[in-house]
Amino acid sequence: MNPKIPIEMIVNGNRVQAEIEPRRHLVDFLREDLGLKGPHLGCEQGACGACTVRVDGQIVRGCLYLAVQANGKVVETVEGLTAQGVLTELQDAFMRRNAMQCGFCSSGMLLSAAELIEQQPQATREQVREWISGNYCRCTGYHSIVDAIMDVLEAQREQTQ
Amino acid sequence: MNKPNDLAGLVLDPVTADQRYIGESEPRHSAKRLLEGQGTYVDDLQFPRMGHVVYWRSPVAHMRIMQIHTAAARNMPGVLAVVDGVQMATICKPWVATLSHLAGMKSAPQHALAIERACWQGEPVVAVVADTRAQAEDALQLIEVEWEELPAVVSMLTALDPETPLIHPELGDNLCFSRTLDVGQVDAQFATAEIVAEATFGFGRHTGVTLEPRCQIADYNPGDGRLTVYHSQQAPHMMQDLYCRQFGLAESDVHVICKDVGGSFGIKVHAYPDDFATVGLAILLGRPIKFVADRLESFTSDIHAREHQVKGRIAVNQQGDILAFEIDDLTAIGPYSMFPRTSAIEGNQVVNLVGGPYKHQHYRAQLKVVFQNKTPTCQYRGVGHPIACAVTEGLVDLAAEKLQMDPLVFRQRNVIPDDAYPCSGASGIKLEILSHEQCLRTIEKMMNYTDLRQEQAALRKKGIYRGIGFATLIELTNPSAAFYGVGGARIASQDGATARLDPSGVVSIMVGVGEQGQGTEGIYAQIAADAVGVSIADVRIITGDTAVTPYGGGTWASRGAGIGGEAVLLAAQALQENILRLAGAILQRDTAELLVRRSQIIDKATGQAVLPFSEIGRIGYFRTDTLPNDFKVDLMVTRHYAQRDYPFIFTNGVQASYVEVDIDTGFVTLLKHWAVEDCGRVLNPMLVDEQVRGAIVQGIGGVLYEECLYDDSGLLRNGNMADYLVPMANEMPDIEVAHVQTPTASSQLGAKGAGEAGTAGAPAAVMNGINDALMPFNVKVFDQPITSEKILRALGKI
Amino acid sequence: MELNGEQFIAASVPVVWRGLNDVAVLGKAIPGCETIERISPEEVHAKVMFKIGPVRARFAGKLLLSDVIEEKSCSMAFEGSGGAAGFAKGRSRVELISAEGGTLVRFTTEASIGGKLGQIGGRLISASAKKIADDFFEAFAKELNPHASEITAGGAV
Amino acid sequence: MKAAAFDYIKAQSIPEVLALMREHGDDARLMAGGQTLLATLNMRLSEPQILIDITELAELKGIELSGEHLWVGALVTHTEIENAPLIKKYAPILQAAAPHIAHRAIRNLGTWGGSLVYGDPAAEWPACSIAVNATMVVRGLQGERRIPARDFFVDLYTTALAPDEILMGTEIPLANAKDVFSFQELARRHGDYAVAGLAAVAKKTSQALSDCNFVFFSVATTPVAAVQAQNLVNGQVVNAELITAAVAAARAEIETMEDITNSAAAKSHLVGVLLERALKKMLAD
Repeated sequence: MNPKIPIEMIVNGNRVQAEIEPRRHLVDFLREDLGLKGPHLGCEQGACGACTVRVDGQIVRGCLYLAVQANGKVVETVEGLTAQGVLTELQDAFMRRNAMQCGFCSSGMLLSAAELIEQQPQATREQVREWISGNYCRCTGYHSIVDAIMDVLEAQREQTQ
Repeated sequence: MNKPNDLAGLVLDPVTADQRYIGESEPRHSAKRLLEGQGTYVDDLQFPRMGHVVYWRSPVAHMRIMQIHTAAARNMPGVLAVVDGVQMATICKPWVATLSHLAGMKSAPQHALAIERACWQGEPVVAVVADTRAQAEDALQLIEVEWEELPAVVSMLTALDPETPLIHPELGDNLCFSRTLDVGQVDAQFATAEIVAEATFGFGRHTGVTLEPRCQIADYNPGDGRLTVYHSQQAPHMMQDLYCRQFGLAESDVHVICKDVGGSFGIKVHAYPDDFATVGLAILLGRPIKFVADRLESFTSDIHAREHQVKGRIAVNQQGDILAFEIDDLTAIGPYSMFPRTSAIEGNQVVNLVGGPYKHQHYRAQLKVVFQNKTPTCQYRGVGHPIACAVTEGLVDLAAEKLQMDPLVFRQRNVIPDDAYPCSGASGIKLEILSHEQCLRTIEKMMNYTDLRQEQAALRKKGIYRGIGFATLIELTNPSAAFYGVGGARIASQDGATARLDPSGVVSIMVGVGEQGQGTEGIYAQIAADAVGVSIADVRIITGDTAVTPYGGGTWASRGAGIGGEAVLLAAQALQENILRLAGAILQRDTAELLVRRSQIIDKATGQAVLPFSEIGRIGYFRTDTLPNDFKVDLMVTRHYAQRDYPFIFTNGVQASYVEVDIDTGFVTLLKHWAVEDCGRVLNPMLVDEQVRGAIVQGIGGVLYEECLYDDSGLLRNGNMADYLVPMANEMPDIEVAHVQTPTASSQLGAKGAGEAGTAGAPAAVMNGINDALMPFNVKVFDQPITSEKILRALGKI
Repeated sequence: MELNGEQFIAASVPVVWRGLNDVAVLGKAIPGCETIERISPEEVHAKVMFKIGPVRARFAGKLLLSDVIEEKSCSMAFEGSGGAAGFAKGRSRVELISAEGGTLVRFTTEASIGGKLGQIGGRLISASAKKIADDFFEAFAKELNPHASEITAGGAV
Repeated sequence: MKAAAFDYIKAQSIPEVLALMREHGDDARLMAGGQTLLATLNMRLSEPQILIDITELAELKGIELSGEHLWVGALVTHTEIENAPLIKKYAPILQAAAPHIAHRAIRNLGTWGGSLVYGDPAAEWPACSIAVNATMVVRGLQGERRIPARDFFVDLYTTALAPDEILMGTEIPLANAKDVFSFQELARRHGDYAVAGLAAVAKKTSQALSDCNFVFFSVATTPVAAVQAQNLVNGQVVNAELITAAVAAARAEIETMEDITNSAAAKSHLVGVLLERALKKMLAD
């Protein structure tokens, strides 16, 4: 049983080929095989959100997604999304608002927030709280994270007006 | 300056000349990399030949270990070693965690891997090391331990009953520590007081749930006999000392490095059995060994905290003066006192802190700390404060209700007045300077208290039940050696900082206190920039490395700003003096005629820049030949600071919570939370605000959600992140924070610390808010976490 | 966890008693039972594949009988190890009462589930235990009397 | 924790899936969204020999109008349900319920069919499927059969799906202007397992409700309809008295089950509270 399976995917814009055990989940593949340490493992049961990455443009729990499933898909992590578009604005706002402390949740939080900004540009403070409620932060009181996301939402709304 | 300072914008005297950063909301520049996914947490590190260890842990609360079968596991692919407690004990000594100043305290010897018996579900018994984590887990499944279940002590209520079995027969009973404090004439006061209120408060066991699990990599080099440990830890020097002593190594041969830490909260300030086991494996195998706790084992092996039951009562006269408090605290700590801080401190703090904000003179407390077969408990954020505060403030609200006095007015009447300091609290604690009255005035304004009460009354008529709860609190910070050192624990109360001017004119600061996310590195950069006189962009902070930083205690008891910050200030000031002396030598001027401004030496008389730091660095390091022969260049200085004026410094604050209780479902909605915090000088308001908010949310976790639930045989029923509920964004309120600044005179900086007060006060504020909402039904809930089930029961709906 | 219940089985008391003591019958009635073997009059060993929702765990366990009052009642202590998944253990008192058209089996059980299963499955442990008991009695009744009328439910407490 | 080793195959057709299921039996596990399965595997609470990834099978995808029914394929994700205009128009209770399912990243992968065949008693979709009178379309080597949702959930984590069958999707009768609904869920935190929930659907004519489905979840071992309460309300003008009677009936008829922090008594109480709220909401709509 358990021969390694060849996979090929685009990770942060680069074509990646590998042979992996089917049991390896996507975040282990990204972290251990590709050295992308941005996504973190906080629970490996899909509860904490620290492993959030993007597959084909949608956020997923990287611990509940096998690397073999990503075969042929486009995978993006915080490393690849940094310095482009909404993620940069979010990172700047997170800095300004001190919307993180230990940083372990940050990459997942940022990727979740980025999808919110794409999907619900009119989100209220309450909707922001609901959206990010799948991403656990033990350090902040969430208040500054909500502030930072609201800053970006409001700036975008002003721009589009 | 050493007086309460109003919110209305009175500015404290600056600490330094040309102060640009201290007191400002400066972002943590060095943290940008964390937002870009470029942090270096322990699990991010990979080394050649690194093995991964997983532990077979006791599946039951108490068992005798019979035969351990390891052959099948040893034969699995990739397996490097299987080690049991007997083998581990040949290189790692057992420990007993007691403090000599806690009279009569006892505990039993504990091993890195259990020998003969395992005493809680989760105690490590066998280590399996393999090339990969998955291989180690594959082999772990084939470890077969024959065990015989032993009777378990589960409930603390019966732990001391004669028929309850002894966990450690050699100790004679299941009592770890007890203490009685009796001040004034408590019985007389209760006998004559017009108002006596009493209640029993329950506190569920909880745990820290750092998002990054506990983890370390131990690397032993047999060639030079040196051990390097990369550790997600709060106290690197403490761990260095413990590794030396348990393994018989020289201090200079142990190097502990703490890079980025993914949250700690006290969970990572203890020495765990698996910490030693992992180091032992590195020594046995002569290769790097990585241990990363998985979330399930975190729940049974990370320390727990706060399992208390406190009976309390308060005596008040008809005028509304608090006369006396009395408490009886029972707490259970697991089968061993935790190494090296011990598990009796939490209960001891409760005794010290109950009634702390108030001016009564009569106080009696009894404390019993008992052993049981559950995960060991120890110091977790707030250490005893959330319990003491909930008991005190719950009783205060009960008394106010009986008096029919507004709870805020009752507090304003009874707190120790702002002009009464220095003084002692009834428990004997020494209070330097606090600002209860100022804080209460501030919160009243902040929350529009009168309007809020009117809104509450109006909504109540419509069947909407909202409540307002207050919590006045004190928090101990900046401990002296009286905390641990006098008890024989080698945990430094002092800390040191080294400041160095680098040749190009930038400044490097090495500090014993590390960064766990609070922003300590950020405030050190602010302090150093101001005190040396450079741009904050020209300061680098280096922490968390025993080979590099001055010796220090690390991060705990909210000491980062007050102790570490003061050390940085002293070192930076000394560096600036040395820079000036060198400038005088270079310029052949009297240093009294010169001053430093923004990386330049300025001629005081003309205000002209006469020499840049880059030139001072160049000459100081590369052209000493141009200096007078007798001049000694010292561009690197180290200063240490220990707070020695008081056993502890105290901070104070007040919180208020506005809640709505759905009386049909028992569900609680948190509408808003306010906190007024006096942490002395505020070094960075933005950082302190979010520290306070984060701490409040952890406190809310305790009062509403978090509890380690055990069954009758001592098995954890909800040890996973889907069932052990930590606060998430959706249910948390917006939290408004304001500051009163009453600096401590025990340091130049005057910073008191801000890390834990939020956790101390939030449970009491929310509990009181819920009980205020339930007032029309004449029911109360004092058992935390306050679940919908408990509220429905109180309301008689089920 | 306590699991108490009553189960009507359309067979006489002696038939039910024999069934409860017949490893062949038990082997077919215990949900997921893979092997079962009598070691002595008081001891039975079995391997059981525990399946509930997404969870699969193979338990190796033993059952010890005591306080046996022939055709009336007995006590059972059981313990099973599911390896890395955890373990189950407990005690049960079973009583047979003659009733119209058959036998009432009354049982009181105290059980605990440890290890990972207990740590993760706490939410549905009681319900799972009840389901296992229900499934057992349904299969047991069928074994004894393939045409038995339907059974009444027990209840987890 | 890391999953134990398994083989993996990405299935290309339904016949291939059915053949693989027959070949491997219980050693195989179908993977759709994987949001429950992979968590279970990571914790080594299940060690299948092979995972059959069905996520590429086009026949199991899509939300479509088909005659009198709305077809919701088994692989439709929670997010797709949340966003689909057809769902909003023809099965609006599903759209109301979707945001209660875990969190966005989970909803992006987790599927309608996966949730139905797991039959977790705390899950939203099983209750909703009964409330909207859905019909499960399942296929096995013997062919296709249809199972009404109300007959599908037979016990804790147990459905009427045979071990060698696969759920293709569901047919849902189209809601029209007369249909009213209320989705009520109490969870300690947003997205958590519910403490108690109710999917209520009815037809409204002036102040009378008919064709009521009051389906509770997370209160018993399966989603459970309060049949007696439904019968009381059906065809009646709903007033305070009727609400009280319906609440009492629902509390009496549903045998509730405790969970880790909520007693059976609390759940019984909440059954009544949720029904009262749902009835009032449906009348107000």
